[in-house]
Amino acid sequence: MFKKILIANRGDIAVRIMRTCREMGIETVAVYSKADAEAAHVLEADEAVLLGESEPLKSYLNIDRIVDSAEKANAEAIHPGYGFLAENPDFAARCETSGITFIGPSSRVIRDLGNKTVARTMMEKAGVPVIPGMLTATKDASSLCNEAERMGYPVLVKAASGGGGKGMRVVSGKEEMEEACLSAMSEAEKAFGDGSLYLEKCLESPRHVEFQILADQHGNAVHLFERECSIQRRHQKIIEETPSPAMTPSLRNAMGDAAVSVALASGYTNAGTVEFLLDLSGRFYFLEVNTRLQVEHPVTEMTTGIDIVRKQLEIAAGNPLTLKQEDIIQTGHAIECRIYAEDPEANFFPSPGTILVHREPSGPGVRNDCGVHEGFEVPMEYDPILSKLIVTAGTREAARMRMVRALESYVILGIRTTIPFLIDVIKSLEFAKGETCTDFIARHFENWSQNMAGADLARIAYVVDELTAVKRPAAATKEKGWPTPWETLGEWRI
Amino acid sequence: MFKKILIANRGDIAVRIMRTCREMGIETVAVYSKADAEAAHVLEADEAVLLGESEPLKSYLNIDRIVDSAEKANAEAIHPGYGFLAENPDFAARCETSGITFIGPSSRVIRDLGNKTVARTMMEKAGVPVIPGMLTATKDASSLCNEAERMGYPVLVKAASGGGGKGMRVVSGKEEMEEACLSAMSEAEKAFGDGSLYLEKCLESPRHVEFQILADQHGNAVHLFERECSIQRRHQKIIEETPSPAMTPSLRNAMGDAAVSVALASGYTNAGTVEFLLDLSGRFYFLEVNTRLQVEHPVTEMTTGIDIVRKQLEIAAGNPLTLKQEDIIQTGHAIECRIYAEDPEANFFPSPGTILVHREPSGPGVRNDCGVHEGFEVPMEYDPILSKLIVTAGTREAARMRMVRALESYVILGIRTTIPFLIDVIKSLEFAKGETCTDFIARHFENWSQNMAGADLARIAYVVDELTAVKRPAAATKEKGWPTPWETLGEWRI
Amino acid sequence: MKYRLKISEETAALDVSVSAGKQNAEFTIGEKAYSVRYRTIPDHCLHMIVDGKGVNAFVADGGEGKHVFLKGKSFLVRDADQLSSRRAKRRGPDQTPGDVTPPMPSVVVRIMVEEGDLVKKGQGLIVVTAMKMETTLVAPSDGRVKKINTSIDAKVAPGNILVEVEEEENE
Amino acid sequence: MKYRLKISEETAALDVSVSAGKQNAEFTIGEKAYSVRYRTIPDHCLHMIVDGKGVNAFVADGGEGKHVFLKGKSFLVRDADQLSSRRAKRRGPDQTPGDVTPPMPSVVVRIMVEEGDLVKKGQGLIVVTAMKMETTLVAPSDGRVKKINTSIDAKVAPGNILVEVEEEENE
Repeated sequence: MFKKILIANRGDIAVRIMRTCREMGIETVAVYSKADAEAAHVLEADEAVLLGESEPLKSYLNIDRIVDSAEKANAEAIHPGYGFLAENPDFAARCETSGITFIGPSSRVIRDLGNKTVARTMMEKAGVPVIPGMLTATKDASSLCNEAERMGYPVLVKAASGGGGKGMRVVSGKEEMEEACLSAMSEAEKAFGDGSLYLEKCLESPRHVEFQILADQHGNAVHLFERECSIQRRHQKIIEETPSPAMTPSLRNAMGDAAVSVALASGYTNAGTVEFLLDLSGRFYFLEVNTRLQVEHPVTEMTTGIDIVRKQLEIAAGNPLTLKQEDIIQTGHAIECRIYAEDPEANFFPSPGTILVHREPSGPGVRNDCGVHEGFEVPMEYDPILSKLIVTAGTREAARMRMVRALESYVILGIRTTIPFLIDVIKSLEFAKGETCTDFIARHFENWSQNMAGADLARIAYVVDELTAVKRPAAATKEKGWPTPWETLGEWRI
Repeated sequence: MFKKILIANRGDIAVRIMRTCREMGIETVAVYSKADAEAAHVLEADEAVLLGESEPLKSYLNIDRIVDSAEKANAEAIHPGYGFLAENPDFAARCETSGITFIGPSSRVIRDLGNKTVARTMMEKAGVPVIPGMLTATKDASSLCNEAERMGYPVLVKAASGGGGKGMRVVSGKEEMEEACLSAMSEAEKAFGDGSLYLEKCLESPRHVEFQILADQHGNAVHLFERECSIQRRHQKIIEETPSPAMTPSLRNAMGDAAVSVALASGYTNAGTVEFLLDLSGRFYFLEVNTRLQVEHPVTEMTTGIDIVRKQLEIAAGNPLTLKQEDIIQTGHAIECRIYAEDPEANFFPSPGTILVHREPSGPGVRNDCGVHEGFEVPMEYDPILSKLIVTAGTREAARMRMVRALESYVILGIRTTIPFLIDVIKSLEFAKGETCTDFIARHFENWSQNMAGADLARIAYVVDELTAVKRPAAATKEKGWPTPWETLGEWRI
Repeated sequence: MKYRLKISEETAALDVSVSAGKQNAEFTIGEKAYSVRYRTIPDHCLHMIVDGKGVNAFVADGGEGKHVFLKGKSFLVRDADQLSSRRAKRRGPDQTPGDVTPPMPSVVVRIMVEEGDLVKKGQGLIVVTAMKMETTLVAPSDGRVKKINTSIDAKVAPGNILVEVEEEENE
Repeated sequence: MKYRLKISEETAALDVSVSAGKQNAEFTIGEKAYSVRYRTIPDHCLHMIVDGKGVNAFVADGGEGKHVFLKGKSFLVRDADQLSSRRAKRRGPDQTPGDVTPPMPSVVVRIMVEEGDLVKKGQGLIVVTAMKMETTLVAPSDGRVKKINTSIDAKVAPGNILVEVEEEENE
């Protein structure tokens, strides 16, 4: 096993990876930007290296600097986390040529599966159902229009090198098609340097169901069951759970087998996720493979008892997978909510700033994978994710009620968060019924605003705080008093 | 289901029960003593009632006051937690006659099983193996001596109405026997108002293995597997785990069946624990039944996914147990450490006082059932338990390493705790091997003291704190500045 | 004591009578009366018993008021009287309702108008980005772009006036 | 700067040179040298980089020194110089090495001697209880019980002198 690894990421996921490393006796090297000198992942690591300025390109996306830091620190492997360079084939290739183990699949696999049309072709060959659509991408708007006509509207315009909803358009009729192609092409060109597009048939109210897979370097592959991630905002998942309320044992077997086929067909190694769409009739279609650890991996961990990061490290070190498919059992139900620094009352505007008070929820079945702490100034340069709150319980309903309790006791003051919005979603009758599909939020929570129940109590608390303020001068000034010294930045290692 | 219940307890267990209540939509009434006006369980409850002065007899042991409080608050049931009145048959009987549901077995069952010799007789009849020993208690020292001669030394002298090691003596030879009986009798008389004693054969290095049982009011009973609780100090468990490193599938079945037989033979309802001793040859003997929720119940919860408190409430409300034995599956391994306010370097002296800093450990597989918070003054009147730290992981070794990480990141300043001692025990080769028996601590950790590795760093931290103190006046004075107002005490309810 | 406290756009009048030294107070808000006992728990927590029910509030002082946490919700509570006097002050000669300011700390990525341009209410003027999300700031009213005080890649914060739009007479 | 810091019974001398304003310092303790960078993290946490390795310490001021938490261990670190001057002060005319004081806040449950009794070193004098555990306080030396300053059920705390034992001349 590795003695020391570098984690090329920040926040909640860097902290989470380091914790497993510590438990395995592996030393950790954090990297950080100027904005993150006091970030949680820096405090958690054994060593920390400053990458540079706060802009991602100068820090967490700076391949040269990261590989160089790993070499200097004698780290034998790099864990990319998710986001940033996690699915960048050039980064994986650079690690490979530098003799540093990249904790993930090979650069070839990342490149193949990163190209949506290459992946689609590969899966069709392997007998995995794919959404009806084009197998080659093009920049020719008129051929896209013809194809759409043939396929029948509504269609989905997607970027060949897509991600995060960029370059994606739902087109419901002929008259919108050309304009949609042109704007999607320009967006994709800007975002990925590749404006080529392809079309997929647009499913009606599909569910997003994905399977966690593990594949070693010796040809063994298993899946760890599904996660349902249908609750999304702007193509970003916000609530995930397992098991999926839509799943039956036979469907689970069929989809699980398909996921393992995907792993074997692509030559996959390490942990990955095969995403499917599931339509109302119970048919499923291959969507794409995420060639990395997934934000929602904890719901799988909490119901299977398997530490996925530990498995990633074992696989990357060349250990054979000793888990057999039949030994993997799922018990109970788990739900994850992503806690974002966004203002849900103001169209989910990002809300960076200083966290004045931070009290994490706790108790039976509650896990909070957190990347921030009290006093931390959440930077505006990065993803707004603050933490992932996960609960597990015996049944979906018990897990749902546990999530309500956990969300209601999660105190974050100073910045806006999505917590009040999530409470209303989790409490809703529709969520309780398990009627989750990818247009759930648009359908039920458009123009949400916080109801004013509790406003009187909040006003009372204001006054009580005034009444007692004299007696706690320390507490009142504390958050303003803390200094941000050490402006002289540099590497910590010698 | 109940709409409102009263929790006749304090600290970690009261908080833990309230959390499940909240998840089930049940309102909670806390009771508290003068010393506990700012205690965690008071903050967690929907309502809180002052019982009286801090002395247990005037507060948490005051049956009249507690039942009266439940009636006034319209609580339909009382959960006794563990300790205090949890195994007091008079309290259960008082609830029964007052028409309040006691969340536990009937007063008759508590009384029967509370008398060790009655329980032994009952179990012998039911075909459950008991430790060779007397079935009737006596106050006649000479007949005890004769019996010991017949049984063969070493023998265990035990009080018929015993508990917590009081009135208990290990006697290794004839010459000590009479003196041991007389002193045990006097101790038992003082502690329980009943000086009668009986003898048991003394096993060599036995393991303490117990089974969690659930039994409803409709004749259904199941077990939730075993817990190994061999790591004890002065007959007090300090580390518990499941599965037991000594268990085999066939032994587990045999002991589980015996535990369920105990439940059925005694007419048991609700959650309970059947304790056994397991000797070196793999023979097991009935020890006693704990007729309440156990401190170590979380290790069972974390490996079976079953919320035992939820089951207690469902059973008490008259719901039938829908769990079938074959549906109950255990995955992974869980370990619990009890965090006590004791000084492990000073013969485990109690260490009450104010908690200046409190940072709980977190991360995958970590649960901390805690009854204190920063700024809380741990009272000297009650049990020194501060929290129960529980971890779960795929294997015993992974759980052990996770526990080390969790203990090492649990910050409690201001009072002494058993954390450094627990770290050394968990890290020890003997614990790693699973060679746990009831004399483990006496054998391996007699006269433990904290090693001084890290002393230089602590001195450096002292100086750095001095260097930076000026810059954080607020933080430095905070713990001293907080007021303890509201000295006018009374009920909160109207 | 009397307070006028504003949450979002709703202002309510509070009448408070405190029992000296006793850590309890009677509140009247509109038609409703509340009987409140309270104690402070370190750190930032107020434990209140409101009409017999326990409530834990967390309070922190922010720039424009107090942030109050209550059961998963977070309210920004502001003193309406202070607020109006502060507003009155701020609306000095160099500040007008036509000022465009970012809602959060962010970076300017696009400027879509030039000084002197005529713009319509709601028209996009400037795009800022924070946390990987782009937000378009729009004209608060019909008018003419009087001044642009920023440039591409500039780091900006709430309160910074990025664009000044002058209302036209004939609006 | 020089410090003499005591943990348990071990005192060590520290030589510290601080780089002004730079949040780093060089330490020498005995033969060992440490290069330390540090920053304060709210609340109570010191993040130090000691010879390149990250260390999180939590520090709180206690009565007799600072409580320092490091990786699961908690040390009471005391300034040896302050300590000896404080001790010198405390050993005034009304305090002697024969004083018996409880190690923790507790309640007196039994008093086993009377004023005037002759006692042997290690003999039990008084039993106190805290957290359901009884502890016997013993005579610090051979001598005579000069004074008993407490009674059954009294709440007592460290520093309270419960029994005064006077050493006999012929000891």
